[in-house]
Amino acid sequence: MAEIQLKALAHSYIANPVGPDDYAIRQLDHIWHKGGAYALLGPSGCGKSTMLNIISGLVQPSEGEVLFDGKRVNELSPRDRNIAQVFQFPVIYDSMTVYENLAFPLKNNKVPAAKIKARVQEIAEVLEIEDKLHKKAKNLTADEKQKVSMGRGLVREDVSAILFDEPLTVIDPQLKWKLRRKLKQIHEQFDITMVYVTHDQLEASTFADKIAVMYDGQIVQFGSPTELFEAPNHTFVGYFIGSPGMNIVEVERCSGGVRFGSIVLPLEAWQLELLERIKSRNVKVGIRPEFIEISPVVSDETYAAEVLDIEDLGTYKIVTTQLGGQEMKVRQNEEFDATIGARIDLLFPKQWLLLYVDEFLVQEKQP
Amino acid sequence: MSLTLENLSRTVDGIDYVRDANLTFEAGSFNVLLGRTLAGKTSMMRLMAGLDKPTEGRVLHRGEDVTGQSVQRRNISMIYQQFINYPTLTVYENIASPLRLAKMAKSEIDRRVKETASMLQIEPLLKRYPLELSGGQQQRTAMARALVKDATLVLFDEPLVNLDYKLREELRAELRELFRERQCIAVYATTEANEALALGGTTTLLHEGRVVQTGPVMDVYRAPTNTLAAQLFSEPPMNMIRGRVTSTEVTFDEYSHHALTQELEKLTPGDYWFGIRPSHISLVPTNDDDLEMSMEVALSEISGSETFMHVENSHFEMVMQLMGVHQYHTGAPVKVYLPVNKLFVFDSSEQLVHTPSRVSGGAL
Amino acid sequence: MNKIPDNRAWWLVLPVFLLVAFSALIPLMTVVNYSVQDIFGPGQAYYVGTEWFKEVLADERLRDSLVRQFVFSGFVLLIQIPLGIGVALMMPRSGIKGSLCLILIAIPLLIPWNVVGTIWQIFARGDIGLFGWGINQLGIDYNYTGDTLDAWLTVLLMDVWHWTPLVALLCYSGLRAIPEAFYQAAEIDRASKWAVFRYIQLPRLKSVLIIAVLLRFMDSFMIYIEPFVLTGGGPGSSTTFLSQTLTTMAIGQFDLGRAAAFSLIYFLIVLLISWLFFTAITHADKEK
Amino acid sequence: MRQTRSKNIGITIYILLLLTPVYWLLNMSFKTSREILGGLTLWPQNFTFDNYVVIFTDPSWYNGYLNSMAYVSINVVITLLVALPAAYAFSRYKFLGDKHLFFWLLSNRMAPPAVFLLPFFQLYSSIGLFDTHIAVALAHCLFNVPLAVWILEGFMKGVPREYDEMAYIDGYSFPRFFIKVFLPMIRSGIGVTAFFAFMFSWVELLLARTLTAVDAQPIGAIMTRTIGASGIDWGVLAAAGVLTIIPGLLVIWFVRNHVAKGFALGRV
Repeated sequence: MAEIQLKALAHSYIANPVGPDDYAIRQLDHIWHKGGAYALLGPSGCGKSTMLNIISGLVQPSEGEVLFDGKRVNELSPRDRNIAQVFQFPVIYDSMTVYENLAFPLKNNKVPAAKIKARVQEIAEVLEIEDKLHKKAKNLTADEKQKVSMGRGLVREDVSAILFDEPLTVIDPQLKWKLRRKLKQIHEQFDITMVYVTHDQLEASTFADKIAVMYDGQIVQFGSPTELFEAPNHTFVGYFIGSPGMNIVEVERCSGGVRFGSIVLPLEAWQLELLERIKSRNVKVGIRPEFIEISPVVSDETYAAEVLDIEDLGTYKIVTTQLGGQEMKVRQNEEFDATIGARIDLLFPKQWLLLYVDEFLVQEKQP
Repeated sequence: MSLTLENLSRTVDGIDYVRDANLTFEAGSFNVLLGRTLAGKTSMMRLMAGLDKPTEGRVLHRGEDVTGQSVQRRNISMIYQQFINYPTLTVYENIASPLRLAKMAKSEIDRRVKETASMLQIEPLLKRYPLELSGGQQQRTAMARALVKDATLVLFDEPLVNLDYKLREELRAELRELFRERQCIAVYATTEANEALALGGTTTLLHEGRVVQTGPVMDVYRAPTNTLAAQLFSEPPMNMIRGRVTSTEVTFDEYSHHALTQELEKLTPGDYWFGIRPSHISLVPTNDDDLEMSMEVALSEISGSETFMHVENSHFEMVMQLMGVHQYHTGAPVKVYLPVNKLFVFDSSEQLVHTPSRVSGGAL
Repeated sequence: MNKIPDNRAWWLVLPVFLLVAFSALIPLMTVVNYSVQDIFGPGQAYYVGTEWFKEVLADERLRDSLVRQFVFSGFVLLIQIPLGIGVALMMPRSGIKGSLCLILIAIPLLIPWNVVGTIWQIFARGDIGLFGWGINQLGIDYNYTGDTLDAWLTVLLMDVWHWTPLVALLCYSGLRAIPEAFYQAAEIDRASKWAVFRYIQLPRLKSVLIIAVLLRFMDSFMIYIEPFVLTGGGPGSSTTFLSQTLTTMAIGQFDLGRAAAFSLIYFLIVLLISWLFFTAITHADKEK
Repeated sequence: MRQTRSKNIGITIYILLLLTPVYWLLNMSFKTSREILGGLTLWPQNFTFDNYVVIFTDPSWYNGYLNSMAYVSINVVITLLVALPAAYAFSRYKFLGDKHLFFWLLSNRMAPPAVFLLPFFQLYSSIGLFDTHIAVALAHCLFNVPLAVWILEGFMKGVPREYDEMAYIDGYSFPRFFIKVFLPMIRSGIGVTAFFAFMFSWVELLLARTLTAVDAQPIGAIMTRTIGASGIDWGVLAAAGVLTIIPGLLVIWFVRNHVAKGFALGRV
């Protein structure tokens, strides 16, 4: 198992990049600790697959270093970095049986036959494909093929990391659930560093302990699913994580807080003091639909909003309200009922009302 | 101005793609075909469009039988899964092509193309070629071409499946908006239950070419006619537990015994299937007549705002969907509570006999 | 790609059917007509049934050239298929270098067949040809117009030079269709070069190799111009192949009956072999 | 697969060996016949264009090229016009006997021309087409049309049927869709097919020679006739040979990016 470190890494597909836009991956430092289950999450084109290929050695970074357990591996090819990769479309050797597919990497490493047999049998049982070992690999279903291509990594005891490049793309929706669960069980059982690339937040958060959210070639936040949900470090993370995403409103400074339309939001002392120091005009406030409360009674902390639309999604409802010229989405449970145009009083719990300056979250010193 | 399918079937080389479908869609309605892969969604849509001929049954458009009519003469449009645009034409020409073929005046074409393009936020891309654009923009071009000609029937064949998770969310919201006032009939095929819920309108559940249930989305969701409909329309699948009702008690899987509550008394004794949605099971009793069960945690999947907890005991296993983060080690014992008022009950032939009372505000 | 059953498609296929029928069926009918008659002159011919066929099968000269033809086609396949695969494996996969390689290698295919004969006629001569002169400098007396073995080797070398590029380019297009992910997976599995060839490249070359073997066997089976220009079929009749025997019979000696019978047998052999390959190709397509 | 050094060396050697005989033809074409017979020289000592001048001035030589170009171009046009709709039918539809028809076409591609020499001669003479460009163009369809159908069908299979359906839904009629939408989408396929039709028609000699006498004699026939004549003028013959390679090189350059797929008869 290896600890994977990226030092001052950057990558551009153009010979001599000039501005930040020429970079597929902008300058960053990052560490994937040994044995962790990580996800690389972001929209298509944010550079996540490029990052994965840099770790696996299929792409040489134009700048910076890739370190495995502290050793520089830039010059090493994938075969010497001891990694395994599961691709978007199942890559299996059609002319071989499942057993031969799984034994292939071991045979190439000159592992004694007895050891190969035992190892392949063990991995096949873990992947629940032991009954298909002697079938031709090309007759398997898509999810079984992905299991085989993953098995080729697991059989090797010396594998330093397993990389997944959106492995569930071709899998039927109702099977995705089972394969995701299988990946999680395998991670707990083998304790191998795993990096999983996807654009689907549900897949990322159910698989990974820590998620790196990538946006425009940068890792804008690296945290647990809960941190990403409760304290999105960048407005993009707030928008991207959660369905629907965080309500984000542009505000102006005013005495005692911030203002949008006719609505004034009081802020904590440290937030006001901070706003004094930072001069930037790009100030935004964000709160998740899950954290806005509808209070039955009017008080000085509630804000009157008008109900625009109610989306009934079975287990919960999404209420779209109009407040100070801005749309606010509020998540309510099944029983919520209101007529369109009705007036409801919203309550913004202080700890969930987040302040963003220049798109980044401002937090108190201590935490 | 409705579309009717009259005992429509299509069998090719012995395989029944569509079996005896009877459906009617009204003008101005948004209809979702929900079913697993190979459930017959695409085959049914192709029959509606006239791309395929049915082996039996009729397709009626505004009451008129159009079964034999060729696609060219029908006023329909279709959006495919793989962003189908004419690669050799610019985005502008792509959107304009149906209007040009309808020999519309040049100025009229220009106005309508620009209007539709801005509606789908691709006006700046009108001069570009489709293959230069991102997946989302290509699909928007295809949608613009479908909407510009004001077809009476617009068919979507899982159009968002190749797009990013977040982009799918946005396009779904836009689709809802676009079709709110239109008078045409929209038919949208998908494999995802939450897409059917998000898009609203009516939902038709399909399984192996057969219509399982059809109706307004909330009626189908809240009152699935049988266990299959209940399974098809929930993600993760609804928990199903076998149970026997006697005059005094209900026993689940010959294992846990519970007194009959006011809700369940109405049931005549016998074998039943009890369905409970993962989101309705809680770790804490919510009302006094909750059914309490002691289980073990098999696996807990945290997804930021929610936790999917798989719990099991020697007899059956269940999935729970809890708000917030709940960290449990595998094998940890846990007590779960099933609110009786949230139970679905299906008889031994899997037909629905009882729906949760309080949820849908009053009796079925 | 499931196809729609629709017989109206015949309208689209009709032009091809008529055109190819005009230049294939009508001549074939005349050949069949000749093969069952003895023609003295215009208007004087009478039915002889299968007499010509019996004679032709017994004919020493024809049986020799048929054997010669099979041996030649056999050698052609043995040399050109492996060599073609080897060349394809060495070609750069893509980019400008790839296209340049492709064009240079394709040059022999662009040369009219008689010019190929002429080139080798000059190239292999001891006095004015670099190849002939070179061999003689090495002390081997080499004269393709005089010695049967030299003639055979030269004809074979010419054909290898002329047609190996076709096999190479066929394999090259087969290799180009292999997705990059397969090579990446092999790299990660630490596969040796041989393992990459055996398990990734070869299985994927199957359908293309079938086509290569089909084309090469068929084209070599009906070779005529090149050896005719190079050695005129000599020395003696050591390099006289089927097509040449047939043409001399039909046009040279105007021996219509036997030539027609022999043509039909020749064509049936071709038909049988191409049917075998056709089922192999459609089978390989279905599997893929 | 990375392009290792050993592969580069290997491919360079092969190409050098492959081009040496062509170089020798080129070398010969710039020599006077006296120098040719005088002895072996690697490089023309006294460079001369005389051979080429002979060809460009003597009508009996350059007419050969014109005739060849004429019937080859006619053949390419006929082949494409006929093969495009047929390939579309094969790629889109299942119809009665489609398998047998496809096999029959294949067998014609494999038909030994020698078998058809005499019947062709009589057929074309009987309809008064002997010694015309059309005759050779039609005769070459025997093997070019099946090949064209094969290659085009392979390219057409690459275009999903959804494009056809979408066009019909938009209101295109079949002919308009075929010309305005479908053909532009397989431009590269048409280019490659044209190249192959050109190549196989340009290199063929047997049928071309049998069906022509004077007016439509291709260059190949003229070259083989001079062999029979008294002393062979190798220089002129070499020059004529070099000039027959130029057209092929030009055409392949235009289709270089897609020609690989064509070689596999679209099967890849």
